[in-house]
Amino acid sequence: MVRAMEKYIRTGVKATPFCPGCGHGILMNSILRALDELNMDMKKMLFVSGIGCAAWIPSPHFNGDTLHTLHGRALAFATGAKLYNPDLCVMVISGDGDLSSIGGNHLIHAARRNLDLKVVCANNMIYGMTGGQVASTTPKGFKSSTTGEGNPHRPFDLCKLVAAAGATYVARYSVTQPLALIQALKKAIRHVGFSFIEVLSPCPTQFGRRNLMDRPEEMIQDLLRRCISEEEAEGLAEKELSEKIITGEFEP
Amino acid sequence: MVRAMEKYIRTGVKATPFCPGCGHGILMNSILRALDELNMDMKKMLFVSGIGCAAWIPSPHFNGDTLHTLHGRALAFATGAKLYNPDLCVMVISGDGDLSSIGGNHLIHAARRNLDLKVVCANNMIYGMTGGQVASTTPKGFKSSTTGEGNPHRPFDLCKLVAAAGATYVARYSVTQPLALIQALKKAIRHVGFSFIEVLSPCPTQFGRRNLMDRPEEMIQDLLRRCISEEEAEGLAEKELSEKIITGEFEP
Amino acid sequence: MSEMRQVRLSGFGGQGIVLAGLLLGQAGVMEGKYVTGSNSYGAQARGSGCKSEIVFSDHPIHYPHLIIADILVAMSQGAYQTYDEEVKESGIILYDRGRVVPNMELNVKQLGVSATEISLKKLKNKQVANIVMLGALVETTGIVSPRAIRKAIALHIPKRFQALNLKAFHKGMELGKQINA
Amino acid sequence: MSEMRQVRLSGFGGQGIVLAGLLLGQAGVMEGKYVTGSNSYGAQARGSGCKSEIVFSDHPIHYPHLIIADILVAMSQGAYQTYDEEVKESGIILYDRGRVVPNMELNVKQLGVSATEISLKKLKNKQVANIVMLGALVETTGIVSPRAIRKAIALHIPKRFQALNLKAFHKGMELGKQINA
Amino acid sequence: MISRWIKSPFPKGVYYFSGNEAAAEGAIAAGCRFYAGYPITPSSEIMERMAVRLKEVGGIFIQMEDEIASISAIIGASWAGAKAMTATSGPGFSLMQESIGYAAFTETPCVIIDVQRAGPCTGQATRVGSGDIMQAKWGSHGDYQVIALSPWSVQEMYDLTLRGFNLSERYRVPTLVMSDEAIGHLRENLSIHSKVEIWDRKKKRGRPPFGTEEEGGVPPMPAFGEGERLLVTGSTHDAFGFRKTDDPEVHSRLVDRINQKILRNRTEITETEDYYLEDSERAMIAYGFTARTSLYVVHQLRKEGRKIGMLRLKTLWPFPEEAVTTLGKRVKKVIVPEMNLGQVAGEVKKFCACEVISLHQTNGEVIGPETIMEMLKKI
Amino acid sequence: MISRWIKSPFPKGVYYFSGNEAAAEGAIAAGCRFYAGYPITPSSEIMERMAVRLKEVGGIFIQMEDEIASISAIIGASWAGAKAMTATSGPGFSLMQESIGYAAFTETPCVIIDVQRAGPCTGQATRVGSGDIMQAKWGSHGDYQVIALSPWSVQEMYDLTLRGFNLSERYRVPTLVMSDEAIGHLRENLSIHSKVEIWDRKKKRGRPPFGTEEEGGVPPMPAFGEGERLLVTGSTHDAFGFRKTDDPEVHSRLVDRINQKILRNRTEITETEDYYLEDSERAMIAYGFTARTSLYVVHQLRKEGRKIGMLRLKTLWPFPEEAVTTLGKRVKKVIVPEMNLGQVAGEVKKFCACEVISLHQTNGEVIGPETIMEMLKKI
Amino acid sequence: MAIKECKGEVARKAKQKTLSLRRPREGFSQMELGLGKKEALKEAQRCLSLRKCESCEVCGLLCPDLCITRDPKTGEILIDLDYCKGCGICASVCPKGAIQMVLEEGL
Amino acid sequence: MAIKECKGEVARKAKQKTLSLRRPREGFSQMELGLGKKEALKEAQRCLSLRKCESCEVCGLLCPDLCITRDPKTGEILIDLDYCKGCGICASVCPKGAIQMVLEEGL
Ligand SMILES: Cc1ncc(C[n+]2csc(CCOP(=O)(O)OP(=O)(O)O)c2C)c(N)n1
Ligand SMILES: Cc1ncc(C[n+]2csc(CCOP(=O)(O)OP(=O)(O)O)c2C)c(N)n1
Ligand code: SF4
Ligand code: SF4
Ligand code: SF4
Ligand code: SF4
Repeated sequence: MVRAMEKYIRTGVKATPFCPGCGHGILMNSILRALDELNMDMKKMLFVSGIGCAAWIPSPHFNGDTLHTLHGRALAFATGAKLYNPDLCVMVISGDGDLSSIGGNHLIHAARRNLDLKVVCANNMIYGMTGGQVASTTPKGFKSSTTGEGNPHRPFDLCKLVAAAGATYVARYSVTQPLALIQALKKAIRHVGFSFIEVLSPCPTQFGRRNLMDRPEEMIQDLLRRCISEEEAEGLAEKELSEKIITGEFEP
Repeated sequence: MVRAMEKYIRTGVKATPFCPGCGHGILMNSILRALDELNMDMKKMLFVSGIGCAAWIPSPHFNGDTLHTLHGRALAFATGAKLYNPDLCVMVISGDGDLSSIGGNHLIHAARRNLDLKVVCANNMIYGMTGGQVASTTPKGFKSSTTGEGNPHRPFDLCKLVAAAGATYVARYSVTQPLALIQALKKAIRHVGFSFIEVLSPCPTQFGRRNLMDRPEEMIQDLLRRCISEEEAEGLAEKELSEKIITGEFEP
Repeated sequence: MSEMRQVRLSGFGGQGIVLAGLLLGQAGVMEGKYVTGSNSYGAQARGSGCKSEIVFSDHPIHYPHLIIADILVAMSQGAYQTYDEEVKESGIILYDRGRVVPNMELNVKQLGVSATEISLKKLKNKQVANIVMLGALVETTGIVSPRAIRKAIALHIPKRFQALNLKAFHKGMELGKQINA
Repeated sequence: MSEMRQVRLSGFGGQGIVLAGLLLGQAGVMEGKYVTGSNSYGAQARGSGCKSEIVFSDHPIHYPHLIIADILVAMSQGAYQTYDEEVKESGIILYDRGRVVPNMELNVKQLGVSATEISLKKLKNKQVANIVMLGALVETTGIVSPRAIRKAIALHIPKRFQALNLKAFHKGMELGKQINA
Repeated sequence: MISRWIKSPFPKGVYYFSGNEAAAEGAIAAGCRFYAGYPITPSSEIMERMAVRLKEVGGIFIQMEDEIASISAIIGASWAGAKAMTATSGPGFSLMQESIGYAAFTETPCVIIDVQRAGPCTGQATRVGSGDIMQAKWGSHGDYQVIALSPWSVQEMYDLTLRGFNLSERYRVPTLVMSDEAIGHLRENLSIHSKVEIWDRKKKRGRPPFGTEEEGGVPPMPAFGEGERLLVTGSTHDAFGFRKTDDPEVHSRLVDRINQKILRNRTEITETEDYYLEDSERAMIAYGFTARTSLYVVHQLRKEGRKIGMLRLKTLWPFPEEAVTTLGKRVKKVIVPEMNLGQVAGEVKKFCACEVISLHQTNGEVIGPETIMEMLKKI
Repeated sequence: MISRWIKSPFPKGVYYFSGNEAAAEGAIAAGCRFYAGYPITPSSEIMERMAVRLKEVGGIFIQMEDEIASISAIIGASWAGAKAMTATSGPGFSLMQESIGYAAFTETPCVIIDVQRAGPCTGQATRVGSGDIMQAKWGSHGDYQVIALSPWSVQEMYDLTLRGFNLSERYRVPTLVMSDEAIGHLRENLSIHSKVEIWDRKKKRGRPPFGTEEEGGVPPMPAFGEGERLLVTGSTHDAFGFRKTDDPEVHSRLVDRINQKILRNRTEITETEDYYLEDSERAMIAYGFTARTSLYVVHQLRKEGRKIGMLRLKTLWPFPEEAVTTLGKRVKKVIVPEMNLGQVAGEVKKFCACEVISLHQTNGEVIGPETIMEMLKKI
Repeated sequence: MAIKECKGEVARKAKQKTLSLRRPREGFSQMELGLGKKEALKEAQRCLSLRKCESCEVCGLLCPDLCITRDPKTGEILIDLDYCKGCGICASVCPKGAIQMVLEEGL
Repeated sequence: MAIKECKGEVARKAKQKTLSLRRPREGFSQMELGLGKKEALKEAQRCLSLRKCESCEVCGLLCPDLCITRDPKTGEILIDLDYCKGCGICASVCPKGAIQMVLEEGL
């Protein structure tokens, strides 16, 4: 058995349930590496997730305590667990739909309270598990199974929102930036307070297929091209900028 | 009958149910004046509210269509009504608890969609109707019936939050600034898009009583003293600033 | 059930009716009685009708609400008019003079107590009319002992207001003595 | 009920089993038959077992699911092994050669169809193996008319893929003819 | 108030539709022009089709942030004059309960389709169950009524969704179409006729929108923007909508009326179907998908000469008490097969004097003919 | 698993407490050390007292953003090892339903107090009702069980909240205390004894937390952080918590077990009280506040020599079928007075062969003795 | 605080509207709400000292019960005591101190 | 994209792990998930051309199925085909083009 990070994976758990090339797998990879680099004690780690493909990242794969909750409610469950047992290192890993659509209220309130939770939002800009419906993170104009002619609404800037709500560590990276992402994850884990990392994670099956990126590599290449740092963004013209995604740390 | 703004008040409706000196009455006064100054047709006005003292501002008092909904859900109901009949001028008037605690998710999503709704949030920094429990707007350290030793959490900066979510007109005024408030209300009514006005509205009964401001005038005087504009704020030292409330327009 | 006594305190919100009821009930419990107490007020935050009903008994109380009053205390005209008929024939009504114009045709004992007036004039505080009334009530009916009320005040009233309330209670008892006499 | 025929298409997710079932059922309806169709796939997004079952009848169908297959199409070994026993004695199994090693002890007619191979080699597209199989199915069983399938393709397949699918269908029919012959 | 016939918005013909698609088409036919929803398996195809179809017919579609927002939005839209709908499955249905109570108490017409899956909780999201039947009646707090229909075919997903709208408009009550994964995903022949009969809510200028003197009557319902200066509230209210949160009379009258207007009209609302009941000694009472299996089995057994019949419940709420009571007097044994732990069987027990046997299965699969056969052999 | 006696955290004595205060004290006595809630009349005093008391005893109090968050937080805390509680009223209870299903399906001990008010919807927020009884059982989707208790006095607000925690821990099930405004706001003598008996959830290292071979057995429940590497999910799961969303066997076994562990232990869980039933020809079946009125009336009538008795239901769910069935065989008529449209009466009908008369009142007021008297005169 | 279009009118007497209960109030709580005619008078009565009112209408903008209006003809400030709850805000914000709250008279 | 602590190892051959189904897979969907031993081989097989791999481990960081590891002793890149789903990401991100996806062999 030469699987990477095997020692963090629950005994008896085999292949992930994700589609081939799903970004959530890459994110899982990065999270485990961050935990590994910090030498975290998995017995004191609690991973909480909601419902969705992303919510399956920790459950059942991670061999700490895992709490797979209801759609949208991960942060509320996590709040209870963390408050009662502050010794737990509580990491919430879930999808953009889960955390910011149905779960948006818990997100902003948890940020406001600045409770020591590490939130990783796997943003694939769509509802993966239920078949590709529009999300509150789907860019304007993009297609989904409920916006066949393109999403008429603007997406959230999740980092901005969560920072405005009171989060004290806020960053955004793409799974195509694994080293920076791992660094950010490590910072979030060490940060005492509410930390939020938005991770762009491609969903080739539901997002790619509808938006002319059929193959996983295409989505990866697209993210590689579009994700830039704030500094890189500075020089760019408005039009160029519009299709870019600014990554980096936004708080503190 | 020499009551002010009588013509906007529903026939048969007598005294408000508010406590003596409740800021919600002053806000009601300002809203009606704004409608009056714009000469709005009450037959095309729809006022939507949630549950709470503030939610009673339009219902039953205003003689347009009124929809008194469930706690937290005003914006979701309003979204349905406005989308189906775009000719309605839809104004949502409700409390801080209603709009930003239980209703926080609808608030950020309505802001994101930038639907043409005029939202007036009567912020009394506490739960009035249910007897003075802490709200997500109660300043840190202040007392409530559930934080007898002072609120341990930071409050939302509602304007910042709603702006980050995508609102296109955002302002904050106190009921003690009626002329500026009326101007802002008029702007919001004329603005096409999601507008949000946070109105500081004293609750002498539940907030004042617990925080050493027993009489309505004390709360009014307190707000008069604390509410300042962004420009006024500039000169101030951190310590002075900490107890001030910055009012003004934040978006656009 | 022989020893069951039902007391209704009534007035409007803000008069301290509920607090008076609490003290009365607490005093009863402290004396070893079975007591049930319930309040009702309008939905509006203030100013609407308000009542507090306390049932005392030597035995466990089945139906805990008041069925018919042995004692009615009316602190406002509205309250008086609403409840004056619902008093036992052997019962007694205490009303706040100054605030209530009693109906002299009623077939029950009625005592006027200048509770609000005393509170304002003698105690310089309109908030303790309820306690003045409580003093008169205890004195005239003996429903509970003054000692029990004093203990109840010690338990439920914030320290800084205890002296005032004890004073009000005594004023009330004095009033009661005068009336009784 | 005499004229009831039950077809099970099976394979794994991503093979277009559901689409094939849709076309088959649609064709049946277009020919005036009563048809019921149901699919099932694993909870995982891709790669797990998948089947599509279609029941044809001249009369309204009471129980709409398949009870025992008249026809089984197996596009993978797993599917074959799961369902090979659930075929009527008079029934028929079509399996994807190359992907399935048939169990020759079974007491039913079995036809190997090189659907995936043809799809890849002749049509340069592994996505239309399902349609190739459909062609073979229609040809060998006459369950619906080729014309009805063509109409169904016109209705359900996006314009730009129609030609490819029609071609695959014909390839399948040719295969079927060879086998039948 | 009478119905009217309109041209079907979808061309006449026979289609091979899934139940979910058919439900969407039934809604469009009924005049539904507003849909707000949130995705959930196995109901999402309804939403996806509504997104496309509403655009075509000039209605409004919106995907909301969650199910609470979805049902709230359709209530808002309904008061703005729309025939409005949402669809969901168990977890979403649970979230909607508070607002369903609001719709019932404010007498707001609207349709909710629950495509049931195997619960409780997230359970088995892609598999079938009918565990939400009692919840449909009792999921919100307080005493209220809804209408709940139970389609057993793709055709009925269309027909009963359409009927659901009609009933909802006639009685000003939230109407639930209690479907399930098996029917929602089943494909079958769907006949669409050239004309459809539809009902619209009654309007009467100036009349109280929340009160009527008629027994079992339904007050008229104006829309926002019509100048009626409506006063709508989910708190206790008088005939004109004024909040009366202290008045025992008003509360009791209102609660009574919103219940009685449905219960008094029970015979008009409830529909059942009899199969071979004339001479049956035993009967199945079934609904939804399971009624298909049951009927199949009954047919088989009749062929063998056994005296067995079936009563099918097309309406679940208000409960078809009369039909069930009558049946209970006529037969010796009643068997109620269902994909839950015996929810409707419990209800049947209230009205059947005879022996009631609950045949229940909660394994995420439909009840097949063998299961019923075997069971019948045992009794 | 056995109980243990601990010193009461509140000094022994007789107090004049409100029902809501007593409930909070009962929770503290039971070992509740986590409360998450959201204000709502008429339950808020519970939260307010918990805020103070938890600080004193070293527990955690948090006011959440809404009721969904509140119940979710207590479930999270329960898995972190806490005895946890929330309290609410109708509208909040409706919002909690999805998470209550989660607690039932994941076998999470927790206590929810519903201080009922006059619904449906916002109804009359400050007035009394008991319209949430059926909802308590059926409010969430799918088939699950809860335990629901019905206190009739301030003393029982204390005792049954305490018992609620004990049952919840023993059976790993969400337990509901179905109180109402009248009991919540009533003040009465409350006796607190020097010792209280409490139960704690069973722990067994390495044993599967979601399965057991024992009939009607309850698996052990470890806490997060104990090194058990727990796998908790609201989807269908096997004994170790692995998601099995495709397996009919696992689903059916799990659904069955979470239901049967309550139903099989019904006799241990349900409590009823008999009054004068030995020779009664008629009997009232009553619960909560209304049982007080009923008992009062029964006493009066007994004085007049009438053969009437009363069965009081202290437990509402699981329904005390045996007691009710026995009663139904013994008397000729059963009268069920309640502050709703006859919710428990409906249940009684399932088990009573004799005539069942529902005496219902939904006007926001308690049922007074005259009402029952008058009614009894009529029948 | 800003002052609304101060038209520079000369100080006029703020006029206290004569109390008149237009409809008989119904029910107990209704009656108590207004405290009854006599009690209302006592509770809320204030002395509108004419010396300084400049009709700036600040009081009117801040009255939570909308009981302060300006007589369109005379420009005088009128207070509708039917609705006044005696909160004291008008008195506290009047820049001229023209309104004074007085304790319940006679008691 | 940044490269993780490139220790400047000499280009080594990325090693393809021999397929071996350690446990017999159970049930239908389980079996199909991995496509069966033979199919997996065909679906996902890629040619790890040794010519350019510099053991930068980019592929390992981006593999969604955690099947790429570096042999701790030899520093070689290993791919566990038991878990590989053939998504092609490793091939597409390898800066040296050292991994190539090949179509299902034989078909
Ligand atoms: C209350 C409720 N509503 C809806 C669903 C259906 N549902 C499951 S996952 C999901 C969305 C998942 O999207 P996201 O969180 O972005 O995760 P992804 O699958 O895209 O990784 C939805 C709507 C549910 N399980 N519960
Ligand atoms: C679902 C639900 N939860 C709780 C309540 C109780 N409740 C009524 S009003 C209110 C808070 C009101 O606070 P806010 O919105 O700030 O208005 P205010 O009364 O302070 O003006 C609450 C919690 C309710 N009615 N419904
Ligand atoms: S549907 Fe999208 S998010 Fe879900 S596993 Fe597949 S690729 Fe990943
Ligand atoms: S409680 Fe507060 S917010 Fe409510 S009416 Fe009274 S003063 Fe106003
Ligand atoms: S006291 Fe208060 S209510 Fe009365 S007029 Fe002045 S501001 Fe208005
Ligand atoms: S093809 Fe995809 S799953 Fe396979 S080794 Fe490469 S990155 Fe990993």
